[in-house]
Amino acid sequence: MLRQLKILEFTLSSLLRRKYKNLSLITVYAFTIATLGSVLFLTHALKMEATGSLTTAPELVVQRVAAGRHDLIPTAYTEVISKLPGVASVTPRVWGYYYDSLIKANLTLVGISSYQGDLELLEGRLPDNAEECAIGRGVAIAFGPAIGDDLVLEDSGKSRTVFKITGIFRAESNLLTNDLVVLQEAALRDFFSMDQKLATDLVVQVHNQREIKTLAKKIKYNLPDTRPITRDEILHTYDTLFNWRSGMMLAVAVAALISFCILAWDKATGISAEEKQEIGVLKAIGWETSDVLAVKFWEGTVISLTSFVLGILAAWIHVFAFGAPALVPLLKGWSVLFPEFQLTPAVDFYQVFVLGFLTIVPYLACTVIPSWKTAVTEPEYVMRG
Amino acid sequence: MTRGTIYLIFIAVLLFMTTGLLITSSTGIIDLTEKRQLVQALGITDLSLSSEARYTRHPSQADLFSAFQDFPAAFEHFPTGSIIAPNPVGFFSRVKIQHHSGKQN
Amino acid sequence: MSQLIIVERLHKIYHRHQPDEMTALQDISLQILAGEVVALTGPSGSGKTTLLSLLGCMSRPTSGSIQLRDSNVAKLPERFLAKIRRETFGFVFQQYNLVRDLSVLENVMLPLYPSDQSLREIKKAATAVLDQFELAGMLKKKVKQLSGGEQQRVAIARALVADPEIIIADEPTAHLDSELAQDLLQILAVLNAAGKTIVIATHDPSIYQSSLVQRRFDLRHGRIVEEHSR
Amino acid sequence: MILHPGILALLCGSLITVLVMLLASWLGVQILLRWDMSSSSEEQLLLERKTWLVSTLLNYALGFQIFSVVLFIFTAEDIHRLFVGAMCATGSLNANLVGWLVLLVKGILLFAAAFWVVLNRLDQRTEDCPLVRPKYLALVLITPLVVLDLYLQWRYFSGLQPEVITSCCGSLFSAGGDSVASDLAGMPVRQAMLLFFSIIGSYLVVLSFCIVFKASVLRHLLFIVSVLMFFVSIGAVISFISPYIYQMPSHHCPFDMLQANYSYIGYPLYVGLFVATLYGMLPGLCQPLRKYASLRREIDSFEKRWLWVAMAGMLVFLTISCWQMLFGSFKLFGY
Repeated sequence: MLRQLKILEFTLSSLLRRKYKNLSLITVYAFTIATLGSVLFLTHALKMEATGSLTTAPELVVQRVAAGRHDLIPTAYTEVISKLPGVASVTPRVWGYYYDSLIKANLTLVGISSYQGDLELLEGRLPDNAEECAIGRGVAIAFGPAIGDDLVLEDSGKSRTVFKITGIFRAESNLLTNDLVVLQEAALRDFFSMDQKLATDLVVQVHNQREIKTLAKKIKYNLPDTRPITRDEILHTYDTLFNWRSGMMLAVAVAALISFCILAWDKATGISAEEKQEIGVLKAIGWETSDVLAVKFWEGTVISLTSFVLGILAAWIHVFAFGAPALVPLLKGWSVLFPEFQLTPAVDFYQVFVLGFLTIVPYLACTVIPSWKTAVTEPEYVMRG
Repeated sequence: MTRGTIYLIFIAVLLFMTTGLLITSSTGIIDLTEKRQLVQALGITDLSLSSEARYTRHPSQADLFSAFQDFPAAFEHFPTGSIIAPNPVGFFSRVKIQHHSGKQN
Repeated sequence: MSQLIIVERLHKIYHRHQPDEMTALQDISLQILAGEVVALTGPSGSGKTTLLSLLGCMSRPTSGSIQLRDSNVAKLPERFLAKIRRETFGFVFQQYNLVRDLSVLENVMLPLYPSDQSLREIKKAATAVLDQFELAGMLKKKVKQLSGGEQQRVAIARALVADPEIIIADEPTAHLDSELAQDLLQILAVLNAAGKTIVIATHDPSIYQSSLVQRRFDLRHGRIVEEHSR
Repeated sequence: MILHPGILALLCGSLITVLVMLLASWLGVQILLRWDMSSSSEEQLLLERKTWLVSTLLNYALGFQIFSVVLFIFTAEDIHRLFVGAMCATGSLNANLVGWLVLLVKGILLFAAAFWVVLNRLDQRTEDCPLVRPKYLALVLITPLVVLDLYLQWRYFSGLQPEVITSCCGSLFSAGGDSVASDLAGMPVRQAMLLFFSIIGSYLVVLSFCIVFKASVLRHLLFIVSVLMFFVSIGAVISFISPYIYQMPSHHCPFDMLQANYSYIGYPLYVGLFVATLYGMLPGLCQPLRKYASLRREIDSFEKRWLWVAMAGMLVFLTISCWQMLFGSFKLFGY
């Protein structure tokens, strides 16, 4: 213990002697880890956001598929489904996409029939009549209006429709509501000129949670042109979606890691004559091979541990304090209305562990042989100058 | 004070900070009740993370022909598609029953 | 005086069974008594340094035995040699072999790191030795900022910090002017008076002809050709 | 599937270990063939230096193995969500039965590598290194295990099919099944406890005798008791310790306690068990080595420490596993 502490002391002083070289190594190493860490943190936080808040999403959504495409569903299906045992209620949903050529963005128009009570995350109120609407923060920013102003959209008949804005969703809900325009159901039908007998899809409430899968099968059996989507599947999709994404990012980043290892290898193998002389002196005045190996081990540990912790800290600050500015363009793609989100810090220890494993193990493995090569320098070497 | 002690203190402080941050963010129970209320009221099924096309806006509601359901990956036009998996595993896929396992739901 | 080192029929062959095989030492037998000052002389390439490194347990002979007190060190695994080097020998090298980027104090502390002493004790021991050589004022200075004579004294201080029984010096005056060489002789005389055994490899007559050296072995082509004693 | 970060890390790490071990056993073969302690040739010197490389490589490989076992269980825990019906690591392991084999191989490797490192450390402290040949022979035998470990992991992870409905600990460790695991879970608690506490008791007694007396037969006895204790304890964890920890009479999963929900209590528990077993086995294992005079000295100087470490490990294990039994409000006997 005492011996290791002394050897650590020597290691630190020898690292400090080559401080520019080692600092640059730590910087590159920490940067690699911060990049990987940011990806993991961001995807995990998004995953938690999705799987956490979508637990109250509709238990079962039934779409109609016609000629392989999603089609409007006849409201008559409601009766067929509600007759199935175990179904609590079936509600037709009316919603659709709207492309605004002015701001060149896609909006999601949602029709609600009636909702009593206030929404905590809504500033103002939901629309009471056909001339009113509530909008997401992203829409508000794109169009520039505030509560009380008018939102002008072009309906399918090429005529201007004016909605009075009665509510804007709070920024906290951006990840869910950024591009929403909430209208009354009748107003939405009117806007899209949608038949009264049709709806976008049906939402099915179920008495017993365990029955959802069976019910989905029954609906599919009774109405073969439908496609039921369960809430579990939605959550599962989000779960795997972000796992896959972070896995892929890691796979790409392995390339970066490998090149870093080559750098480390190069650094460790390219022992300068000066360093070899130094190790020779140590051996000559009575250091054992194991002591020199311990120096090298500590060198690797100090560098990788410091870089790892700094990298993780940087990643945390990058993602949770600044909202991942370096990664957002990647996610954003061609979205015009990209939500400005403030992520709730959510970290999976497992991922941090994996990250540590993926970065520290290859580094240490790279340095074993070079450090042994240094450690077995003959003490006699120094006498031959 | 020796360099060793200084370094050990330095790394201990860093580790302490990091684990502190990680622990507060891994166990800190996030209050999602407001968001859940919103989701319930509007019947939201997806995040509004990417709105460039309808199959990226609602990955779980997308058409069967669109990128998410086609596998192996169809040619994709939108950058989001390149980082979101086609046909997420377990999404409407076949269910195989393992013989020696117990119940089937 | 008791016999400290007994060398018998020592051979050292480099790169054995290879095209560049080179015989460095042949059939060397000698004895060194405790408290003696012995010089190894001869032209360069005669095997002085090789013999010195064998005596100092830095390498192992091809055949023959080296008896250090009671144990035969010729057959010991390397890691035990390191311990012996650390505890029994103090080395003064031709090029001083100090770590140029380290401070004077740290250089002198180096031999004691693998010992059982705490860092504070090591520092204390090193400071005490440096004090003796009037180097106390430049503990924090980097070695590369020192003059040749100062470096020489730091190198001797480092050799003495572990309080060794035997001091091994390889061409200690090669880079010194005659005045500094005389200083060195005086230091060695003091050490010898304190009971240290000293083995010096040198071709500097001012050293091996000085009154300090009690016996001298003259080497040619890896053999002892002559033994002078005073 | 393969793109899961944990799986990536495990496979990468194992691949590196295999490479490292192949290198080590290549050096080991050289050492085996040409080692000659009495020679002082340069070749022998080179071989002596190579032993340093091999022991460093092995130390790193053992360190990796420790993390690898943790990571493997962690990963199995993390991917259970991908399987219908799986609720914890057991479910993921059941999804492809190779999973259990991987765990077994990893366990064996952990013990083998730990023994090797300890023997190596002993051997390197002597002047004549009497164990060189057995050591490097053992090394050459461990290497195929490492390769097997990589292969099985690959088989396991590539063979995972997320659509497969798996049984979970609920069904594997439930009293009604017909597997060994369910036999363990279904064992009458009173008998299981009796068995567990009697073996723990005899372990402690033999251990204390070993600390006091020097008889070699005690060491052999301790070895046997340690091995028995290990298996009985694993059984006990499934049978009644885990229900106490989870405070649920039918929850027998040995992995759930490694999760954050149970404040990672499983880690000290298993580490304690591992340490108690390993250090309990060491003195017995070293008895045959006492015929070498140089080793005997080293063994004698280390043995006391090993025994005390074993004692400490056992106390940790015992404290954690019995805490709930003694002080918890939950009672298993009511059911």
